[in-house]
Amino acid sequence: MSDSPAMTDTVDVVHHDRPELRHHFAAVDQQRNAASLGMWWFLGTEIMFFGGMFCAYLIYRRWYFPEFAAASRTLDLKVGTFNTVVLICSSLTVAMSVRAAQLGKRKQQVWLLFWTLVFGLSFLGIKTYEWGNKYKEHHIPTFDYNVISGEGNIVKGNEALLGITDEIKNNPVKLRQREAEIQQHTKLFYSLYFALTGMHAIHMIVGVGIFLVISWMAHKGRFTPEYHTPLEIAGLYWHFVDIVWIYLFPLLYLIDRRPGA
Amino acid sequence: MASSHAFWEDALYVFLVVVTLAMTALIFTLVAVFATKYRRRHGREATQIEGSLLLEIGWTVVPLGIMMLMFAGGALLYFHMRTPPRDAAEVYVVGKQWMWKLEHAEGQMELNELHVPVDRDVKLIMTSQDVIHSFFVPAFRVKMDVIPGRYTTMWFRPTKTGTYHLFCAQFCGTMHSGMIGQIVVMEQKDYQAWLSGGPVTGSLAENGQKLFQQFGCSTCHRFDVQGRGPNLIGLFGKPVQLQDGRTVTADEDYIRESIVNSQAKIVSGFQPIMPVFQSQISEEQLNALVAYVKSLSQAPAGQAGSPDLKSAGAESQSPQQ
Amino acid sequence: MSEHSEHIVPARLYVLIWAILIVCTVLTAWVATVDLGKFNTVVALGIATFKASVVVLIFMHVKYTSEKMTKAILMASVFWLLLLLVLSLTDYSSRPQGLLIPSSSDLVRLV
Amino acid sequence: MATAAVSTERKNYLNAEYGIRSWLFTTDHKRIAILYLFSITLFFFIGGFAALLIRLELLTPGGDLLTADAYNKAFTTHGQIMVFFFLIPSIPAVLGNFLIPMMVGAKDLAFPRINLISWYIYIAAGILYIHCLVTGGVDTGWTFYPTFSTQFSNTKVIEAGLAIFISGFSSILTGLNFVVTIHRMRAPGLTWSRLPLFVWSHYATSIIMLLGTPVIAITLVLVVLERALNLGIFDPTRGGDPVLFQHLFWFYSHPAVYIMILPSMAVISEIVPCFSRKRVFGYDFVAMSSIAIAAIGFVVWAHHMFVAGISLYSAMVFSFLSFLVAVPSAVKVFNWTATMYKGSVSFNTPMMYAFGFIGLFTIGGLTGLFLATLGTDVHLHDTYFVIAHFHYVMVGGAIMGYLGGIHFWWPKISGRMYPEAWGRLAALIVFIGFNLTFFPQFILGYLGMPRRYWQYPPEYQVLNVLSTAGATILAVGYLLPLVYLLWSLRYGAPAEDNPWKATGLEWTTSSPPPTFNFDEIPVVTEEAYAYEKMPLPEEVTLER
Repeated sequence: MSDSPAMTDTVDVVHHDRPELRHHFAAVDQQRNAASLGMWWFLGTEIMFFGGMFCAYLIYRRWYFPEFAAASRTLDLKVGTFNTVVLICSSLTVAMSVRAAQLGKRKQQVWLLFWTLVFGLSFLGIKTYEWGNKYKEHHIPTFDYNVISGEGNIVKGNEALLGITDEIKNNPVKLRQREAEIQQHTKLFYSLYFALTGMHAIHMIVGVGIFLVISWMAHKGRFTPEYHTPLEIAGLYWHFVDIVWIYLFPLLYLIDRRPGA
Repeated sequence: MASSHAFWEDALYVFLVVVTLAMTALIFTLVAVFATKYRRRHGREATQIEGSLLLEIGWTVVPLGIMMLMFAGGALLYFHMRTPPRDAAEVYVVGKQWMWKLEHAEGQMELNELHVPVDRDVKLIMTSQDVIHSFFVPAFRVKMDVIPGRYTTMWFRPTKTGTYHLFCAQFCGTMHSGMIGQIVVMEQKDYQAWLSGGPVTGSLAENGQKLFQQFGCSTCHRFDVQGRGPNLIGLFGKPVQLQDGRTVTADEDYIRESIVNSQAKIVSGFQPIMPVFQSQISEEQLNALVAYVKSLSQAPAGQAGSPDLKSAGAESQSPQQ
Repeated sequence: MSEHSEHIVPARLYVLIWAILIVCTVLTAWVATVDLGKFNTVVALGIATFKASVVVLIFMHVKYTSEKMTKAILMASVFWLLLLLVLSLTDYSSRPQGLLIPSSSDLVRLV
Repeated sequence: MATAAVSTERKNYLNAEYGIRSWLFTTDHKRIAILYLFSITLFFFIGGFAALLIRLELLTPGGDLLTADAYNKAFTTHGQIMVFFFLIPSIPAVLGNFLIPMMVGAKDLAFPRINLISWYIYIAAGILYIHCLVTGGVDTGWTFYPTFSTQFSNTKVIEAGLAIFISGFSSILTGLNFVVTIHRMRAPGLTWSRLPLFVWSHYATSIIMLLGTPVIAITLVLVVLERALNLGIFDPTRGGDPVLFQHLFWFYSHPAVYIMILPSMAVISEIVPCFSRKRVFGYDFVAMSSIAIAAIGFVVWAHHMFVAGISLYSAMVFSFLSFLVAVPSAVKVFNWTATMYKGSVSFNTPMMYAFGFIGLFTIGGLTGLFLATLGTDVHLHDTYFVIAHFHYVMVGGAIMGYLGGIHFWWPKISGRMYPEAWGRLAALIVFIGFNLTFFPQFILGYLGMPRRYWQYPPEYQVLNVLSTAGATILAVGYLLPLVYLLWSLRYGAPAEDNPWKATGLEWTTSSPPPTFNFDEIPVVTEEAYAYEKMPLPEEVTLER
């Protein structure tokens, strides 16, 4: 609450010569700070938006740990790691392009934004490839979902983890019951997997859209060392989406990758 | 005070009412007095008062203290209500759109009605077959949600004989308000007599009629109005138009299959919403049901309806308009 | 209080942070395959939190901002998220075992 | 009545531009507030119509007027429209939008275009909801509990869920705008400790909108996905937990109650000092209690679930926390009452509503204790006691505050005075009608009548008839202001800039204000509510 007096004292400094200054702001600084504060609050909202799904994930993971772990192992670790790297690269190019704007290097800025778009679209492409694999494996809930037989059999190799002892194996009734449970509980994992990564991908698509506009603005030379607020707050959004993925990666891909566990 | 909980519940309730009345009276009086005593008059100005730390602390701490009393009382009672005694008589309860099915440990089945002895702890072990319901007996001051896929429990100890309302308190669909019944509290000896009424005897079709209600068939297969399932009167032996265009004859096999594997042949114009009864129904029960459905067609048209209708229709929950 | 007061982070630092993030990503993928018992999840989330903090502090300039509100908002949101998770868990972690989900066969008797 | 010295030719926000485009594409926060005023009034009367159907149906124990399905749709519609399309946007989007920039001495909200977008989002959501309504409606109750909503309801759950999902973004963006405006747009000298309490309360409200709304948004998405794709997240037969939905739902929907009541408290905190001609008693405590309510309000949600199958331990924790949230509400009531002490109280319409608010909110708040107390909640949960309790808070509280605020700032909004005698009469009718409608429901609830019952045992009829009779009176009380406020737009006396001689920056500009609110950005040099420096309004000084 102590931030105010300093801030409000500057209000009477008026810059009428700045084209980007909107009528209801007294100063460019005030406008920039408002935009940045608005974006930070929005990111707070976003945390809670994903938070609802994290809550569901946490509870079902505690309940059905073996099934979640087994299902998690069917996600491609190499591709997931690579995709994380791709996203981190895009964050670097965003941060660097903001820096280029601060220094007034227009050409560099545009190139960095171009690479951001390339990385962002690559991430989405790789994600689509992963989802495609899940479709082939019948791991998408309600679309011919099947994890206990066929290509997407996750029981094979995970017997110990899933608690399928020899006793259960030799008892058809018990085996069928256990398999039905596995089928249902892994479905919860995949539902949350697709909800979380899908929601993340929607944020990525929105981000790519925003950065297309930002790139065009940068190309037109709209951003100067004095004014590059749109780029800056779009960057905040992009980094946030990156951070969501930084958590999604271990939560979805790395539930239990210990060999033989 | 129809149950052991009711006394404590009401005592706590009265305490809360007294506090509420006192507080409301205080605020109303203060507002009324200030508004009249200090109403705007010529030549008198308001005296500016910034506030008083002492008062602020006072009206923070005192209400908090009183509320902690409420919390403690409520928590104790709640703990008591959620901890059933070990030797309580057990009754299994299944909630289902829109009826209560109850089964005593001794095996007696009841529908929308529960007979219990007075002065004896009764523990209900409850689950639901479809949506969330809530078992609510206002006179006993007890309520617990009945949730599909898991058990919830509640217990009470009736202290007065009589008949009490049983309500479903959690909204559960169209006939939520019809999901009501009664708790009959009897003297011990009356209860024993009721218990030893023994298993139902009667003709196969009569047993089937009872089952027809117990399994809730009569909620959808109604005789008075068009329900969610086909009307079964006069069905037996007639051709039935199926959804896939085929026509079959309603013989014993068809009726049996429609119960055991209801999704196999869907009657044209109806939704495949009937539950599959395979492995949930014994052969004897099946036989009785088939006999009952047959009986709906055998009796002369005029009579077939009325006696059966009365009993079967009355059960169907919707008080007629 | 002019707009030039915003901090310009050296490019080398950005690249260094990028390298740290990449290393951490590979590390977390590798360490998941090592048996640490209960600590696998702790380590994975620890690394994720470290990575997230670095992104927030450096890439998102929170380390350099003079704006106290940014940090306040961040902490408030994370705190609110924890409220949701922790208070939900007060229910889930203390439900008696028997009241968890009974396997469907137990219910058949009743239905 | 003093003749207004305002020249009619003066440009203000209403006559600055004409034509439908000047309204639909405006970014002026005052015009957007007017757009909201019209749209929420429309929704209020749709929701009110549903309420009327409910009360008429309950006149008799049998199902005489509506079918069971129609009744279920009626109370669902009533709940969803009143909560999501009326109460949540009501005071923030109308009065907050209109006043916050003026109260902080700014020309507009921080993001005027986002403000307009949020109105369009609201309208889109509203149209979708009305479409859902006319093409079949929804019957889940406003709470959407699975597994009924996800598997068993045959009505348009997906459409209604999406409509409410969309309306959530309107709420988020409004909250975002307020928070940033309050942080960044304050006039020189307007420190936090000089802010009007109206602004403090709206700050607290906005925090709830920002941090709570996304949770219900994602929860409704999960319900829609579950229903559309049959996933099983909330289906216990497939390993899901329907109680998890309730946790997520109430994590937002309990704080949402404070979204409705905090802005109303904001209005009362302005009205009471003005008509007592006194500084508000304990400014710091009233301000901080708003923040406390917003914060503690987030940790009490499971008191809606004491009999829903949550653990014993968890129920105790939430019961304890629920009592804590009652303390700041009590502090507010005491402070308003103390503000009148040694004041100079006049009985104008806004003050009548404030009296009504204090009385009804006191009852509403205290009956909340019955539901926070574990032992009594077991009996009272899901009965008419709960209905009575939350209507005392949301109708007796929130709508009283809303009407009080509309009357208080009507001269500023419209530039006209409303007819005072009619105003007082309407306030009285609303108060009487309200109590007659809802007080019997406390008794009904204690006697055990469950909520959402289409038919009920005949012994409950007398109280239900009383309640329905009260509802007709209440309806008259709500229609009256609609009529005379519209009348006053044309025939009302022109308003002075500051007819109440109230403090606050919004009263220093003209009525109605110019498009950019102030000809010159004001400089604040003193604390709020410096009533000792204000003259008395002329009309009422002559009494006695």
